Amino acid sequence: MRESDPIERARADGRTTLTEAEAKGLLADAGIETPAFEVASTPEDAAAAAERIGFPVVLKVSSPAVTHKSEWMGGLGVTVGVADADEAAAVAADVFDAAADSGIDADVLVEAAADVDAGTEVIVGGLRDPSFGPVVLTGLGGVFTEIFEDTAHRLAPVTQATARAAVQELRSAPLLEGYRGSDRADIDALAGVVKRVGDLLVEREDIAEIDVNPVLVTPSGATALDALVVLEE
Amino acid sequence: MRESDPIERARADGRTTLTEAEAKGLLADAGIETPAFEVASTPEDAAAAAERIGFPVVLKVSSPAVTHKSEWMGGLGVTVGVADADEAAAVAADVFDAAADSGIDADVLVEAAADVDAGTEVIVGGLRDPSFGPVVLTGLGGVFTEIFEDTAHRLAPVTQATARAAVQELRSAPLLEGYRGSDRADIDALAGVVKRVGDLLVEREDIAEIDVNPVLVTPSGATALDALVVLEE
Amino acid sequence: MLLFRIRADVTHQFELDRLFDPSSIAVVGASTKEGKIGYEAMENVHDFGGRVYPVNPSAEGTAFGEPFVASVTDIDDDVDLALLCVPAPVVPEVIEECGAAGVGAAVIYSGGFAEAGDDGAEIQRRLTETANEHGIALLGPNTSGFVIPRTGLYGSFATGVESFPAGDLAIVAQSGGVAHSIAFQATRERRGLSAMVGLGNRANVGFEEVIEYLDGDPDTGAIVLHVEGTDDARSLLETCYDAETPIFAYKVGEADVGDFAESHTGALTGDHALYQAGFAQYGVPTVDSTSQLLDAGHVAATAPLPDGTNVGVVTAQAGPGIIIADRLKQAGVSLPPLEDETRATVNEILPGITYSANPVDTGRPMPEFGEVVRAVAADENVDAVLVYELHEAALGFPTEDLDGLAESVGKPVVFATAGPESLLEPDREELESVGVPVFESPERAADTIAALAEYARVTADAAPAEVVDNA
Amino acid sequence: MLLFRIRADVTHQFELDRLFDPSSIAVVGASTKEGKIGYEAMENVHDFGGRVYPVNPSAEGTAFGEPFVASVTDIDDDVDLALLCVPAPVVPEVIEECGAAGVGAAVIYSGGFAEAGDDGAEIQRRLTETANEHGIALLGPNTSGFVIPRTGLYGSFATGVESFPAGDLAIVAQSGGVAHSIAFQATRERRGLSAMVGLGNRANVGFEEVIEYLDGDPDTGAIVLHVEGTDDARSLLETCYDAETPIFAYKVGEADVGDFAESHTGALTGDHALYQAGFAQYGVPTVDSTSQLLDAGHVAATAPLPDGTNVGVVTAQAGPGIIIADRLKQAGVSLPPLEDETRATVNEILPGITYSANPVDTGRPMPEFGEVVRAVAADENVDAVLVYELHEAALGFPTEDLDGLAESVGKPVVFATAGPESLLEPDREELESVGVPVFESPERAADTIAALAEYARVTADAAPAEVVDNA
Repeated sequence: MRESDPIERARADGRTTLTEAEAKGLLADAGIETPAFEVASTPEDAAAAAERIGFPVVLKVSSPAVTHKSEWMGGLGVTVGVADADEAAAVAADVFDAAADSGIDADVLVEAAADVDAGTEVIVGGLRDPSFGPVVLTGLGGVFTEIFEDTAHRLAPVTQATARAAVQELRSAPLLEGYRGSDRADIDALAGVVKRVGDLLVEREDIAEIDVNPVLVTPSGATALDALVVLEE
Repeated sequence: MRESDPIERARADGRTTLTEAEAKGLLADAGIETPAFEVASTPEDAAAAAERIGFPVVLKVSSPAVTHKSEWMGGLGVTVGVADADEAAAVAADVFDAAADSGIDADVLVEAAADVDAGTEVIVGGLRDPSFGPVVLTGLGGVFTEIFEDTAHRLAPVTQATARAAVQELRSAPLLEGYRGSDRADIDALAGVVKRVGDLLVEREDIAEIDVNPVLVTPSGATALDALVVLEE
Repeated sequence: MLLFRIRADVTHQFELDRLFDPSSIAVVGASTKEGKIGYEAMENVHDFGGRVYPVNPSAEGTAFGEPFVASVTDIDDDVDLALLCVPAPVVPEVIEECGAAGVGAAVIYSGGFAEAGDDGAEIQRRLTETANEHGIALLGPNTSGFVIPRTGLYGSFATGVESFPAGDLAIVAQSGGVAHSIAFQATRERRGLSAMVGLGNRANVGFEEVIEYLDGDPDTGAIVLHVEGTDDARSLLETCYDAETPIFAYKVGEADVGDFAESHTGALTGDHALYQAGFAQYGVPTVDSTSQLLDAGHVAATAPLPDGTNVGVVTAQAGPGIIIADRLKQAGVSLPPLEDETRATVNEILPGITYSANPVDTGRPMPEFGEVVRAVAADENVDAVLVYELHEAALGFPTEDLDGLAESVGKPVVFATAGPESLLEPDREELESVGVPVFESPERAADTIAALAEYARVTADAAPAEVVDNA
Repeated sequence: MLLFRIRADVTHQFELDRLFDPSSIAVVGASTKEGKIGYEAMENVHDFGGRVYPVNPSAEGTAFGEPFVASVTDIDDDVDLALLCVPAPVVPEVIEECGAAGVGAAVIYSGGFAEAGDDGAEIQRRLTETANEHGIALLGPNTSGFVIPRTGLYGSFATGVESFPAGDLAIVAQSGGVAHSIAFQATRERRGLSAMVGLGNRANVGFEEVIEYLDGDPDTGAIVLHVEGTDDARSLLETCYDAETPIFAYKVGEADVGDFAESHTGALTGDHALYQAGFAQYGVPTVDSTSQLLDAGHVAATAPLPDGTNVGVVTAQAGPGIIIADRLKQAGVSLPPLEDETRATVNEILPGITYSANPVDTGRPMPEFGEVVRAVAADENVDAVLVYELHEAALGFPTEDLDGLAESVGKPVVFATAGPESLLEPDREELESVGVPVFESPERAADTIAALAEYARVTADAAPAEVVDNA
């Protein structure tokens, strides 16, 4: 296990939840595409990181103490469309101030902005079920999973073919297959995310749950825009 | 029957399909809200109408010969976001030229622009079934009706309460009821559209089918953004 | 659209009692040759209790003791009902003769009419016109007929129909084959029938006429419908709404079987979603199979109907109880918490009971089981009661405790069980005789209670298109 | 999570033939008092064909002619199986004695173990530990037992189990009550059973052990599972995948019945979606009711299984044929067009046939009906054949034409019918005896064919989690 392994680090901190940056690092190491990102500890670092990543960027609070980033501090937890280095530094400074005010340790996650209109938001999840062991699930985001309960499950590990079959058994799969003349999404890339989430659960036995929501699936790939990893108690 | 009755007019022309303007006129007379609109026969009329309606406006080709407006002449059939009188006149001139080139009679429908992001797009339909007589149906637009077949039907005429029950039996009804913290849509207004479409079918026996798609349902009302009326053969 | 049932614009007031309660019957095409429809029909009606006239111009002597006549016009008597065992091309002429002879009703068994293409449709149109002129009610064509078990009237050419037990449920099926299939199942499962009617092509007697007749029949407690599709579904729905007798419907054709169905009954299979929505709107619960029709109809015909959709479940074995609870909840039926009083009573009867919420699980059959059922039936929170208990020879069923219970609480009490037939059967009969319908499958009992709950729901919410307010 | 089945980490190689095929049985808690479990169990096994020892320290004399002994340790014989008819608190001690006496297996009927709370779970933990030490296979606790009809071994305390007919289908139910409910239905419907096993709390014999045993049983042609929930679903799925015998599963608990279910078997009702997906992934088709389990299992045990999901339907009556076609299509089963050759053959057999696409509708029963079925069964486009024909006494069934047909074409040929029981029954038995399963409901036949098609689909697509490629 590497020195910088995020699970080891969380365990050392006595945490059972990885930060988004840690989770994305884990996913990226497993071969899942994520937006380019860096973690910054000062406004200057944030500005420099944003320069390296290229504008626009998204800035997010990064702290084990913050679980619902978008609701944190009246919206300060997530700032999209940050256009230049000055704005990045200013937003980061606000985040650090607010964190200090509420007495928590926080970094800032600086991340390349994704064009969510260019693709479809999909959920990929995995968990270690007490009876079934590692399982993966996938489904289109929002109303499709929440109201229509349109999800597909498989016991992990799965092959790429099985992951693909899981995606294609969704009732909402036509939305990925060129619905109403839109471009066909890269279903193989999405299946790859499903497969890799399953493999991660199989390989890292201290992971209880992985929630990659959303995965942005475009005609040319599948990118994990947000991720949550929970460890076994 | 009034002189200007659009059904009489279509019959007189030997048509079984009303133009969008005629259909909307019929719906408006029946108490269904539509965006403000006028029909113009010259670029100057179009510009003047647009001034009266207020910018931005939408310009659409209006002709019995054009059934798929948005696909007509490489997109010239529907122009959204027309910002001033000059632009209105120019777009209208292009439409008239294209119509003349292809040898069809056409007017231009000038219509107040609606903010579709401010509400939910719903389908309300009605038809005269050979076995059931006048029936109405409703369902959320796009994938919800097309893939999930999430529609509700009633024999017409219906009361407001029955129309409302039809809307509320949709699996996707939570999207109208303040899903994920969004504002609650005006379900009573939508139910009113369903009721009135049914009443129209009952009152006007020469209507075979009414397709109001979409109805934009916002927290403060329900507006018919497009409408198709087909007459009995 | 050519193949629709051909209805007259004018409403004819047919005298359906001449069809379903005749004093005299002519069997046209009667035969002495076993296996022929004219023989089977003759065999089935020859001792129905009234006069029977075999009609066949090319036959001599007698059939089942009755002398042949050449034509219905030769019968020196008022003939109420003619059973037509002749091929399609001959039928219009026979109907003409029936008109001349003052016959009130006819059953046309043969096929080759509207279901068979344009030529057949033309024959059907002609004979319907003739029948309408003369006020003759036509069952069929293309039907295997009808049976009234109570009066021993077997207007069907099928074998074995005399085994149908008399009872309270009327089966009305668009297909004669389906009518017989359900009736034979009823017979096997000892469910009594007031009538079995196969409509076939519905020349001038359709769902509406038969439902109206049965609604006025004091022997019919519930009506079940098998529907493939009709050309005036609104009229069917209105008739159902107007009937006071509980009605359950099974609409076939959710998947696209249009091509095949059209070749059958001469009606386009209508739009399934409209039927489902329409039945609900007009207060008619729908089910998904012939068995469910039979089960729901039997209980509706013989037990009180529930006022709401809350069900109390009592089980002596947890496993089947879980199946029942699961199935009810999937069907949208609620299992409400019982009143404190009920729980107290149950715990008093059975201290340390396995599970005293809803379902109540007594853990095993026991002498106190019937008392527990009584306590749950009395609970104000429940509108219907479903009981499961494997049959134990040493205990039998709690028949005394359940005697008259359903009537006294005004709720259906349905029992499900399993056991060896020889030991179970007498106890089952006894339990049925005190007003408790018995099922031998947990799922069928649960589906039945779910259909009754759906009855409560759709009748409460019914909003037929006629009722318009101006709100 | 305290209430899970308590499995040892080490796999014990229990000798399940000492449970299901014993030479000697001890009935612990045997009684001479009718109605007590110790009496019923004794009555059920006393003439099973091997030696039986009634055990009861406080009884004297004999039970069913066998002298009482005070303890299993007093029996001067190798006892394979002990049936424990004693209350929960006594069981650990009896198991200890069984261990000392070299007993190979025990059935524990009583409740009051893991399903009843922490104290019961502790008792279960203790007795399981003891049993594992001594290599005793435990069926139960909290089960009504098992039955092997072929050998007349009635390891159940229920009455009437001796009526179960011997045959090819093994029922394995998590609930003893459900096992008996299905077996009694099988008996009523004359479906033969190779085994009926109610698992109960599964102390150390669970689904896996019983499936493995039955998979090696030459008398078992198919296994059906009733599943409420298990603490090692992956192991269950792997066992099913490894078995060569066809398996069908019914997972209860789609709705949330967790609370009630937990009070029952001491297992949390698992997540329904995972069970459905898992069974499909491991090649096990699932059904929705106990009847469907029985129906699909019976056909799978006695007829060839289909290689694909294309079905040919032949009907003598259109109405039931429409029901069948509709139901198959709703279930995702395809009714492909028949080969030109088949259509030519059918049209040659029956010129002017009503509908010669798929379904083939002959319009009525007729002597040539069997030939039509043979033609459709031979069609390369169909993987299974479903036939509907109302029973006509004069014609009977086309038994000669169908004799051996299923085996020769390597496809299941399933028959559905209705008719008067007395006339139909002998013909039905004959048809079953030539390899054609018969149903008396169009929907049950259609659901069965749909389950067989699902079997073809999930076995072809099975992709258990163990198989990993690196594509």
